[in-house]
Amino acid sequence: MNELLFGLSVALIGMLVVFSGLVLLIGSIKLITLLSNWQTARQETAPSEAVQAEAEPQAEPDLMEEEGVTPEIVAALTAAIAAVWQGDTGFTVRRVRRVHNAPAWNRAGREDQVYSRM
Amino acid sequence: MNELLFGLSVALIGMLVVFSGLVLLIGSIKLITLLSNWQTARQETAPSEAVQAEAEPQAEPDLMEEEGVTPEIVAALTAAIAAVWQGDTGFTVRRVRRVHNAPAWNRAGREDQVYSRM
Amino acid sequence: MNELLFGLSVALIGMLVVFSGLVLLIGSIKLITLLSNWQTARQETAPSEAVQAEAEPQAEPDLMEEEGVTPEIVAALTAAIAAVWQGDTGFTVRRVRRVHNAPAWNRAGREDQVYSRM
Amino acid sequence: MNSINVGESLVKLAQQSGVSALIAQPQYLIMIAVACLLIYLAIVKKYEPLLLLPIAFGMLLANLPLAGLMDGPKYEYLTEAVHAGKNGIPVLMADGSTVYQYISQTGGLLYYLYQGVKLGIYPPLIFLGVGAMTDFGPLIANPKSLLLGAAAQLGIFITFIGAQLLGYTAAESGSIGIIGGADGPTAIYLTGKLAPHLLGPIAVAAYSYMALVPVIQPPIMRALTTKKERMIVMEQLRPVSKREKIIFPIAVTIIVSLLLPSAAPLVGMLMLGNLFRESGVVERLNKTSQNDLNNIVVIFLGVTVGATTNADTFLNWKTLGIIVLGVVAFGFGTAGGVLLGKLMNKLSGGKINPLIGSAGVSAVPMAARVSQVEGQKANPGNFLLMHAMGPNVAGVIGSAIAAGILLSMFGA
Amino acid sequence: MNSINVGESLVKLAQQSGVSALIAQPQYLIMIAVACLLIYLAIVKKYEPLLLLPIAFGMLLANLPLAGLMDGPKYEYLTEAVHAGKNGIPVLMADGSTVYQYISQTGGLLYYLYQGVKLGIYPPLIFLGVGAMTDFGPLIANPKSLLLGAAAQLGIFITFIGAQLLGYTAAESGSIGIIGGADGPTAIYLTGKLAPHLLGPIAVAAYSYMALVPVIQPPIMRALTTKKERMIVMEQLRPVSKREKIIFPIAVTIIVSLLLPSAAPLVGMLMLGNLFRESGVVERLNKTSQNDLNNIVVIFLGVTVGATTNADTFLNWKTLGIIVLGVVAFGFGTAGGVLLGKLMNKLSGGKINPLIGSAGVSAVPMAARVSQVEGQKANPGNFLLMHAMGPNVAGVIGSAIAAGILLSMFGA
Amino acid sequence: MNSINVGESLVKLAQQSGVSALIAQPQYLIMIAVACLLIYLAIVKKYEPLLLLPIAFGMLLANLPLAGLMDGPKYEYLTEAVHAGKNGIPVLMADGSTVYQYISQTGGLLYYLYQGVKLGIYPPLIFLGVGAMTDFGPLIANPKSLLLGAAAQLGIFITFIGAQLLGYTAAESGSIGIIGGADGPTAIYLTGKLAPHLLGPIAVAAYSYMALVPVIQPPIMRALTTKKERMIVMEQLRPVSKREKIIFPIAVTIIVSLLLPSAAPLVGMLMLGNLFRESGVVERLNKTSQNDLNNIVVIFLGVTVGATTNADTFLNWKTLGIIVLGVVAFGFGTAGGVLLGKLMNKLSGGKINPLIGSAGVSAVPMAARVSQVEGQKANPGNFLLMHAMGPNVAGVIGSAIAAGILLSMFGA
Ligand code: NA
Ligand code: NA
Ligand code: NA
Repeated sequence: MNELLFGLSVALIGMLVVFSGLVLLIGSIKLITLLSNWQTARQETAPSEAVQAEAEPQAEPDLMEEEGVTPEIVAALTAAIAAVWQGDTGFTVRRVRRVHNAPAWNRAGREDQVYSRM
Repeated sequence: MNELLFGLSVALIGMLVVFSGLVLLIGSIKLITLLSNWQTARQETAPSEAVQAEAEPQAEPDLMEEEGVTPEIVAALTAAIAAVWQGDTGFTVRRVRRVHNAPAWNRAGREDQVYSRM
Repeated sequence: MNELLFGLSVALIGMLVVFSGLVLLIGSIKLITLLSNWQTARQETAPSEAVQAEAEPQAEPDLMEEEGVTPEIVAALTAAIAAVWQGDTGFTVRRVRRVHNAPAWNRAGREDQVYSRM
Repeated sequence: MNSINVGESLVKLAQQSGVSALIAQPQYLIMIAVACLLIYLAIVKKYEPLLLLPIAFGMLLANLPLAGLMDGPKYEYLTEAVHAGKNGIPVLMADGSTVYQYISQTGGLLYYLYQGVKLGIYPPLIFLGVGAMTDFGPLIANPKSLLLGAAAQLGIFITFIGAQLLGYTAAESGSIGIIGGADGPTAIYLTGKLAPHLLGPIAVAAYSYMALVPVIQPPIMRALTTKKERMIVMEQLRPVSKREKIIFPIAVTIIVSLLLPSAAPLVGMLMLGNLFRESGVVERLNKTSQNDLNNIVVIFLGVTVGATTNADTFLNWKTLGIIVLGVVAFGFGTAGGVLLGKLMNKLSGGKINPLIGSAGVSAVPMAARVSQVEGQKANPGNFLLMHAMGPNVAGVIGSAIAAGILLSMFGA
Repeated sequence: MNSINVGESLVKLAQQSGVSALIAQPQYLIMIAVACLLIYLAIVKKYEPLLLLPIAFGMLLANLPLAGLMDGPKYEYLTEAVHAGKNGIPVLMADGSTVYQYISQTGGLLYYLYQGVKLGIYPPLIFLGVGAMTDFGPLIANPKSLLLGAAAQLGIFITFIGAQLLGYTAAESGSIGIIGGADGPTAIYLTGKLAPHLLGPIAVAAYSYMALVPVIQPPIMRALTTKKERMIVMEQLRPVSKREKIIFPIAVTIIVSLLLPSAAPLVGMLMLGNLFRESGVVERLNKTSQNDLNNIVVIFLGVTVGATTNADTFLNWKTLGIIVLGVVAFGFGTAGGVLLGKLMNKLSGGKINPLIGSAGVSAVPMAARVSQVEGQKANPGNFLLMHAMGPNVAGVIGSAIAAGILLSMFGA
Repeated sequence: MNSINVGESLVKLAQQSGVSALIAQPQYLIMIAVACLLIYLAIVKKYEPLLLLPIAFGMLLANLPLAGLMDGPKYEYLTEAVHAGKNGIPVLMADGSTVYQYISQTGGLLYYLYQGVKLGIYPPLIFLGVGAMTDFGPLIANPKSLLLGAAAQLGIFITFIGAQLLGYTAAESGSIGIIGGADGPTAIYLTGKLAPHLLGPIAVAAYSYMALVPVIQPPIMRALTTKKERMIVMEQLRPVSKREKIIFPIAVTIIVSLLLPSAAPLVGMLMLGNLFRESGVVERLNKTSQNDLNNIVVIFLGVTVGATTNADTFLNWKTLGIIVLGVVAFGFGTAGGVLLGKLMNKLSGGKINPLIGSAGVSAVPMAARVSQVEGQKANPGNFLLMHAMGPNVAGVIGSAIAAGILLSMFGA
């Protein structure tokens, strides 16, 4: 059963390397999160940024950018997020579309004009 | 007139092969149609399918996903969601655009997620 | 300072060639403009064409075609065309989207059908 | 680092400039003029601009002397096995010594892009997009129209005979004949394999005559038909099921490739594109095949095909012959389609309008539109467009088969 | 120019046709049938159509005899140093004489497109798009799910042992095992490097089993878990900041490439795509990576991978073994993930639903959906999808690392 | 199949890992840090992210030891003429024996993608897109602004002198000088031909300084002009007809290519793109040139240009010199434009605001915006943007010509 032994050895090495690689990644993610939170904590803007990152469209950001943000939408969003937030009553929406507008402007700069420099 | 003879021979061969090729295709199309009709006849869904195939947009089927949300769909959705929501009686449909989310979700599934498996 | 001399010579040659190239282009642009104006003057349609060229969207011409035609635009167009039409008093606007339709039709032709000939 | 003399350098630059070369070889001026004429036709007259504009610009670029955009890489041979950090390719000389080959100058931009034409890659990729853009429904609804698509290939073979009589080689004659197929990518594919030195004039002729279909066809159509025939109203086509549309490209691929393996690259890609379209499950691939992939290939193909022309290969009697034979090809193709249309009309008891036969030359969809226009001239209530689309798309398959025959008979 | 005999020529054409070849080698018919079956599965059953449809069509094209779409260029050797205006490549013969090599026939379309597979270019480019499409947020929110993505690679290595026992070479065994990675581009990349002769069956098996994940996984998941475990509701994931999402791909690239350099092409491109996505400053590149570049590569990759199959390489016991071992690979991968999930649940005091472990095989996002569906079957109020996305995307990284190990152990 | 020792294998894997290599060659760590810094600048500071992000990531990938993404293919030499089913390339050895060359390992992903830079293909293709994105209207309306576009090339040649004095070779000096052209593709094209070993630092310097134009230019502009000059309001530009816009790219192609054939690839593609845009008949090609084709090439170009850097070629005094000389180039270019602007203002009797001269360095459209901003600081009612666009786009043509001169003087 030479093949079996060889196979088992390869399997053992392989699983060891895969696990050690992914364990290293776990460590690095924890480090990233720690550093990231520590820095945002220092800047005292952590919550708004986290919400903002979460609120981002994940699939088709372009579609989003076409829409205007009416007060109704803000209200609806607040309600929806609050509902999800499991009784976290102190929650208010501080910034709604700010981040979105900024990239839109950037994108115009990038795509229409800045780009022609390349 | 050796060239003429050669040319005529080539022309004859060429036209014969082109015709036999396309005649073969005629036969195969007839066979396809026959088999296709025979099978759909068995399933007794032939007319609807043919109509539907004809009614299909020929260039940009994606456009279809833009279709409006009729009240019936809203009602159906409300029922379906309510059924899923396990007696959560306070539930009302706030935004009709949720239907848009559904195809968007599917599309996201196709494009964003299903695709990432490749 | 052999390097300095060499460098200065290259710089002199370089700037001379760049300047002569661009001076040649200045001459050719003036020639193009002259010929272009002379021909349009002969056709007596120069102003309308210049205006129209200027009115063109510079980045995303497609966007323009999405716009609706408001009555104000029709009125403005009528006035502009009438002004150009040199006292042809019997002039009325029959179809407003004509110009838009023409390129749209062409584009359809190009993209959807004509193209399949390639 | 030597100092340089500015005056001398400028004189040398002037001698190296294209102006001196143009004075020495004034025939390039004629080519530049031809290129500008084609640009004019493409933009102002809208002659098939999608390909004629890139082709004409490629012709312009290739005839600006010394720009070297189509030059291949240049090599140098050194006795050292390693030079500037690179290993040379060892080459044995006649005297038994070995030298090492290095690239001393990379090729021009268009030389590299041209490899896609030379290796026969671009035309099938364009056919992938054409397939994705084509609806074979009218053909499936009326399979007899395939016969018209076959008859219209007559122009290809009649022109072959004509080219033979004018003294072209068999490979050249086949490439010239294929102009009558009225399919740009097919013409470029076959010519690239059989007679690449004629690629420029044949591509220009093919696209120019395709743009001129509304001028070339009507007189022939009217001369060969009676007004009564032209007035025939055809009965409406049956709807075609999705299942038929999906099976069709698979069946065509198998049948044509088995019958004539040399037609497989063109027909196979055409049908793969059509399967992308009809299957409905790979909309992403369908869209890319039709749009960006297609556009990228069209740009590269057009510019580099145009760049194969230069004064020496273009300004000679062979080009003149191609221009004459090209219109012959379109004419006989039109006639072939119309005459078989007349025959089929007779046999069917007056149910087929022979005007749809001319659409069999392909030139999709212009030729089908010409049938529609001529039909309405004779009978304003006559709508032949969908009936003409059958022979029209059949003509694409027909000329791909014709190209396959010519390739299998005269290919290397 | 000799005159030719029409009858003779037709007979010769018939002999050269694919029909005669098919009669001589009827095993091609079986391959055509297999290709049609795969097309059916792709279109009607919607089995991973984006890749299975091109693969199946490539298989069809490659098994139509004599079409030669996968043939390499053919050379001829002449004694002249210059022929038809081209310089030959000098070649020394055994007797000391020198002949010159010329290309007598260019290769087939798919041969050229296949170079992107052979040289390992396409799979990393697809990973660029996958990275741009992937949200690693759920993984960053719950880094422990990486362990599940590691455990699910068990299938790869168990299958390696199985393939060894069945007599495959080490390189072949690694390529077969990687099917259990449930990642198409990873499987194609590794097989292209280790065992290109098995590319066709391995790609077909990988994509088919990925489509069958909802059939293969549930029985295993249910067998290995108790209903109580499956009912566990997991607490909601924390939101992840944009900064974390941007640093993540950079960190993964550095760590994985340092640990295992051979995984760098796949992981590096995956993470570059993800950085395009998350950085928010290169939306143009993000969009192109996800869409047209990806689609173009998918078409070329699919068709040419399919075209590597032909009757001789496909219809043998090795393919049969691959099909059997492939399902083993998926099964053990699922089991590995679920079992570690159970262990982690124990250790965490009942906070982890083991059903999310099966998502670690990758097959994004189908495996995560299966976890969601099974979870809701046990407890209708259970929403595991986002929790399963963590192991799911971790599995992509995990199998890229597994491919790196196999490549560094058995690569040339 | 030998059994293997697990412990030994793990030790070997650890030795083969990048970590060991990093310990042996710690200078790679510095390169990784530089790459991370550039990624930071691209994402957070938005320094030309479209190219700087891919470049920085390419730098990261190329400096992760042993990943080998830029390694060329490796060959082995065997005595058998046929090995593993493939024919080897015969090679004559010094002792008269013949061995056969086989590829033992394919090259890395980035090695293959880099060929498009090495062969000079990508930069002209990017210029195709730039041309399709550029409106030359303001230049046609005010052709004198071409002189400002010429004057701003002063930075290129002053920097050439500086590089000569610092001991760079002529080819290197030309490549460093071209940074002052403020055109990424031009700089990459020229450097790829003249001094490919400096490609990384020159590309990084060019794009970084382009991003810093709003920081570098204003002090120079203010130092060289009086407030009165900066307050000058220029009269409105005349409208430009469509006909002029169509003829312009054709005329520029012919004139520049005849004058300086070596500038033809860049200028020709720029003008082809512009003709796609202005002709109005090939909207499909225009759109693809601007978008997906451009994006694909930008990704490949950026990543592979970044990957040309490695510790040995990047961390030396030459890179330091390039960084210093690059800012000199931008400074003198700005000064050249402004000074000629002052002169033209004098000659025109006070009608030209010298601030538009600085836009002649190109860096489209950032430099034109700087002119606008400075003009408004001096006079809030001053709108110089459109006037500055003329010199701005002229600067693109001007530096392509400058690249042509340098290439024809110092090219192989
Ligand atoms: Na045809
Ligand atoms: Na996996
Ligand atoms: Na410039």
